[in-house]
Amino acid sequence: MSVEEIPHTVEPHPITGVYNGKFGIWLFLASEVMLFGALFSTLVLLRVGAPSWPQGSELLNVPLATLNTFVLIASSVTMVMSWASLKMDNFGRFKLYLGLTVLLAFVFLVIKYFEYTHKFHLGIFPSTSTFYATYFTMTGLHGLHVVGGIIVNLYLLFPGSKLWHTAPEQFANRIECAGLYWHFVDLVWIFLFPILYLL
Amino acid sequence: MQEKVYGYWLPIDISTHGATVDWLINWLHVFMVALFLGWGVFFIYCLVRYRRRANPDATYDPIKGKIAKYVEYGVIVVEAVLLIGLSMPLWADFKHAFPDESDALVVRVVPEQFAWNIHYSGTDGKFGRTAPEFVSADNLLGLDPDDPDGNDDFNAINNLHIVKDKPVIAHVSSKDVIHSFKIPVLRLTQDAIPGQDIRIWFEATKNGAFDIACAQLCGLGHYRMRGQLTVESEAAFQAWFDEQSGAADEEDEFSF
Amino acid sequence: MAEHAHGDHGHHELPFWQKYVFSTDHKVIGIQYAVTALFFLLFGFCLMMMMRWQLAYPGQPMPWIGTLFSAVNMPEGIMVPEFYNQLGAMHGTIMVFLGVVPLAVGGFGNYVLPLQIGAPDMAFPKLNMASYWVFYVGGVIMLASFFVPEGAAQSGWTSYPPLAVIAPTGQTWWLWGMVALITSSLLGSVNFIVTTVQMRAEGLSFFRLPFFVWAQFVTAFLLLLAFPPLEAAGVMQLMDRIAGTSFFMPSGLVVTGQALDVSGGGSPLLWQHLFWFLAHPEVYVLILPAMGIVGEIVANNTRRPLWGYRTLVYSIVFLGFMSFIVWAHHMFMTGMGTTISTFFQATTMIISIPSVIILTAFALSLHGGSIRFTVPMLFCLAFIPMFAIGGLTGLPLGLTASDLHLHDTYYVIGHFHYVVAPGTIFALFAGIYYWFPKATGRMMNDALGKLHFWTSLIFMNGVFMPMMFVGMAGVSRRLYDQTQYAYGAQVQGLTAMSSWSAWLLGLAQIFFIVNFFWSMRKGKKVESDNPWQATTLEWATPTPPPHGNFKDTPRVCRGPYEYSVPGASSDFIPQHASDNGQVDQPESEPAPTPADDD
Amino acid sequence: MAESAEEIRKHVRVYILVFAALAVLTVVTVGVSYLKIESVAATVLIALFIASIKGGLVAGYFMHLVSEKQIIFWVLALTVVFFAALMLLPSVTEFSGVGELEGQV
Ligand code: HEA
Ligand code: HEA
Ligand code: CUA
Ligand SMILES: [Cu+2]
Repeated sequence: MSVEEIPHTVEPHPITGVYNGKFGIWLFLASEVMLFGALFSTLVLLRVGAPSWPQGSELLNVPLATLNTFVLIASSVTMVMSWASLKMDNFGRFKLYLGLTVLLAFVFLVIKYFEYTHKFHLGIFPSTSTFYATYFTMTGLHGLHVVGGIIVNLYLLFPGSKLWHTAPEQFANRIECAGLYWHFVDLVWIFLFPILYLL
Repeated sequence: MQEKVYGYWLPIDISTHGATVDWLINWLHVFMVALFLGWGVFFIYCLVRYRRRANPDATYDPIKGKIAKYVEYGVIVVEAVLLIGLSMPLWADFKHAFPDESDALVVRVVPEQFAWNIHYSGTDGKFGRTAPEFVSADNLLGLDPDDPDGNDDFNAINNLHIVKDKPVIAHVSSKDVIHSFKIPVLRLTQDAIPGQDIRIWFEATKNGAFDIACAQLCGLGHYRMRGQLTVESEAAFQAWFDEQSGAADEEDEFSF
Repeated sequence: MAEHAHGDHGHHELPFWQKYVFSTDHKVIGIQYAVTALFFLLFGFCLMMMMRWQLAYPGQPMPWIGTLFSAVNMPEGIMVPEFYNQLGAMHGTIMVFLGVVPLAVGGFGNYVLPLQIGAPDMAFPKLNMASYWVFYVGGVIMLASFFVPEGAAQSGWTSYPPLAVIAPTGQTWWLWGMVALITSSLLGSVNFIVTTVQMRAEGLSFFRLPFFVWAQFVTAFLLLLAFPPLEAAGVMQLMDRIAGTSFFMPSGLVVTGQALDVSGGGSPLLWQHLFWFLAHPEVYVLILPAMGIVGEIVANNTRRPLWGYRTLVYSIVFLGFMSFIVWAHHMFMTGMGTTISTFFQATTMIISIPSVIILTAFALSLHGGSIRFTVPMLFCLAFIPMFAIGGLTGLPLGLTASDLHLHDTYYVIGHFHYVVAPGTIFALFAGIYYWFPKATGRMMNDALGKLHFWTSLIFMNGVFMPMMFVGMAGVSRRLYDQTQYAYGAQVQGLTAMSSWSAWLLGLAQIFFIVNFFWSMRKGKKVESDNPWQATTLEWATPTPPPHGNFKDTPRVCRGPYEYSVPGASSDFIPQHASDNGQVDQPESEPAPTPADDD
Repeated sequence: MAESAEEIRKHVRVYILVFAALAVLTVVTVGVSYLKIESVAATVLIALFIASIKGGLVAGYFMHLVSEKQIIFWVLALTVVFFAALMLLPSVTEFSGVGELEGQV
């Protein structure tokens, strides 16, 4: 009989101290840092090179974005709480918190949707200026990440949560990884918000 | 006697800065070949000497000896010397030590798909204002008709005339996509980037007609984007210049 | 792949499609990658053989083959410039992203790395499968783009805007394809790093890893951190093309007499920065796995340890690190100032040093060996001087003063083909000849292999050596017809010579293709699981390795290249062997510190 | 990572605190932006400074970086180096070049 189980899917590696999934998700996030890094670098380069650059707060809807910041921060908290609930063996609370996270993520997208459509009604599109190009591209890409997070979380909330009953530790790990990703999405927004809307 | 302009190695060099370039290229290749042959001899020796039949039992311990290390240090030193001693000064000279505009011939090089517009200022020595909205089939440069400076400006399409032994300052830009202004005999390459105005300078030391090439893929006509460089005497140049500039002036008269 | 079926040991049967199509077994995925990539290499080469006709005989109808194409691309058998540009751009893209990277990383990395570290599989088998299929989709998109109106991408593999932004639809497909390929590489790299760090067999510390594993490990970091910026850039170029933004479009463009209707304000050079931020590390992605393969095979066939194993490891780690900060040497002619150009020239010179060290170490490894000239070894031996030529010709390009003449000439083409074709491609051939018996249980034919080697070696040089002189004469690359220029007409003979060599090189590959398929069914069966008498762990598995790889989890007791150890009973001691009663730790080795990664 | 329920409960208190801090800082960022500080550099620096604190809190507490294993730090450190190169070098190259950005054709 050959060895088939992949080691350290659940148990942390004795030397690195992390399990595969966690290491993997961090590596993935490292690549995401470079992805958004390229966009931020673009913004800096275009902005410094531009003869004039509009003040974000005069063109974009700061109150809505501030609200969205709160929404996303709150969803981060519920996300981490859902993980903590699992750790405290409270599956019901976990479901509640994760459900809230997904809900908040939806709220974020809905608000974003209003922001976008409002702009479109005014005849403002990505092609309007480089400022709007960066705005739509960066928030759009971020929005896609939110969508990705929703899909993952919905999976973990419904079909994926069966794993809790067979392999609780592994399931908690999955939630932790999903959480790391979700916090990262929040973190990107924390930088996007002032850079696009306020500066 | 007809001197050979182009061949299987570097073409003739008719520029003031080209000697350094050629020196670097040639000696670097000597260095490369020497290094390669040196290693090659060792390499072949090993293959023969240590083939299985000649040496059935390999030695476990690594060979000692410092030669390899010295060679490596040697490579480092040579590279450093070439970089600091040659490349950097040449680049600084080429990019920053510009001749005075008054002593030089100033042209604008504004390529488009697939031709070289060479903008001369005309006898008044001033370039007219240009803007995209004025571009048309007979105003390829987009000269502003209301700007008097532009009246005697002319566009020598695919024809760069310069004077022997007089520095040239070229403002390289582009109308559409990226091209690259390459004159092999002048050891010159400069990307022409839309939205940028890049100043370069050079000086030719020989009369004659030479090729200007485009060195950056710019579309289906990239291969035929050839211009001609004419290096001539001050007198010949002046005659050509006055004629062109006068013709441009007249044309403008008609259109007003 | 069909051959693989016979070797399976038949426990817990999976349905066919799960076992061979949507498999999560790293070995099946590795083979899928390798076979797909070989197909693409051949395809990319065919594109190039067509271009070489136009280069050798500009404007003349291509005999026979010319009639197979539509009148749009080849009216009366004469290739039009648009089609030439498509072939060029797609040759570059296919060779790099669909050929070499998937073969070197996806194929060899997937197949060999888990075996060499004694792991049952990759850390994330499903992700691994996803990575292959995303790659596959990317490849299909790229191929499909030939059939869209006005054909495939034609702005070079570098896709410089504004040209690429105003190019026909094919470019959009190219971008989508790239997004898929980059995503696939990212997924793969996460897997490689986690697997290497977390799943090494007991006793296999970092400094006992085979050199190949190190090479893959560093490569994975390059993929992980260098690819995302191009993904972002790709998205921005897509936005420029689809949504009409101006990330890369400056103000005031006038295209074919019409002012372009874009907002402007973008920067064409920005693309170049983001592209080369990826693409320079990318060229090391092409070479590092090749170096890894060469390291394995050289040690095995000299029957002695690699010279300076640690030095080699430090060198590739350093190489990987530096490769992130040399990218602007591709942009010297864009109007760069002295300070910055000096910085990038300096980093470029510095990065050549580890390559010198690595090559030196390979050469020194031969000294005192007992060299077996097996087919894989022949390819590796050729790799060394060929890579040296390619590397050395990088130096004049790395100094602005000489790049002033050589930039974007055939000299550049010659430079990098020497590293990727007789360099990387040879190493990959070597890897195929070397690991083929492990994957199939059969050896490849020796005589055909040697024929393949000698013909390939001669014709490779016949293709690329003339290019150095063509470039020196000043001929630009991507040139549909060099006879337009006086200096190009002068060296047209050399270009024709390149072409003839390229076609002969194509014929030489028939030896390989025949050998490959013939040996799969009819090749000599291997007598043991370790036909090359190698030390590393992949040879400790049954042949071909079953699902899960090892019969018993291996325990590693020594470094990777214990050949010809004085006093040992045979001339090699496998890493997991514990003869002489020795069980563990022959030398004092520090505990594996995964922290000293790249 | 077998933390006891008790420890987790402690964590939870920290999460709530961090949440509060983030909310406050968000208000501060927006508030500062209404002050209309003259110097552009100062505005940018302040905004980035606050954002960094917030980011640090998220990464440190929600993502548990404060108590994370070494290997994760090494990966991130490496990423930060290349991130810096990616942020700086393109702009520095572009703006120290000899070309001038021009509106003219
Ligand atoms: C695998 C791919 C690969 C590798 C390894 C390299 C390696 C190097 N490359 Fe190359 N390069 C490319 C692929 C590669 N390159 C590609 C694809 C392009 C073109 C892209 C495009 O524009 O389309 C390019 C273009 C390119 C340019 C831009 C040219 C231009 O457009 O003007 C430059 C400039 O600096 C450069 C430099 C170098 C240098 C200094 C190295 C160094 O790392 C080389 C170091 C190696 C050595 C110095 C060899 C030392 C060996 C010895 C001394 C041993 C001697 C002999 C024996 C043992 C027998 N390369
Ligand atoms: C990894 C990268 C790679 C590889 C391996 C090659 C391999 C080759 N390349 Fe290519 N090339 C590029 C990357 C590569 N190239 C790039 C990036 C460009 C620039 C494009 C641009 O300008 O945008 C370029 C451009 C380029 C040009 C310049 C075109 C121009 O500027 O107009 C030329 C000209 O001759 C050329 C020729 C060749 C030849 C003859 C080979 C030969 O060496 C090919 C040899 C191939 C093989 C030996 C494959 C063998 C495979 C098999 C036999 C498979 C067997 C199959 C099964 C068993 C199923 N290439
Ligand atoms: Cu213009 Cu190429
Ligand atoms: Cu490079």
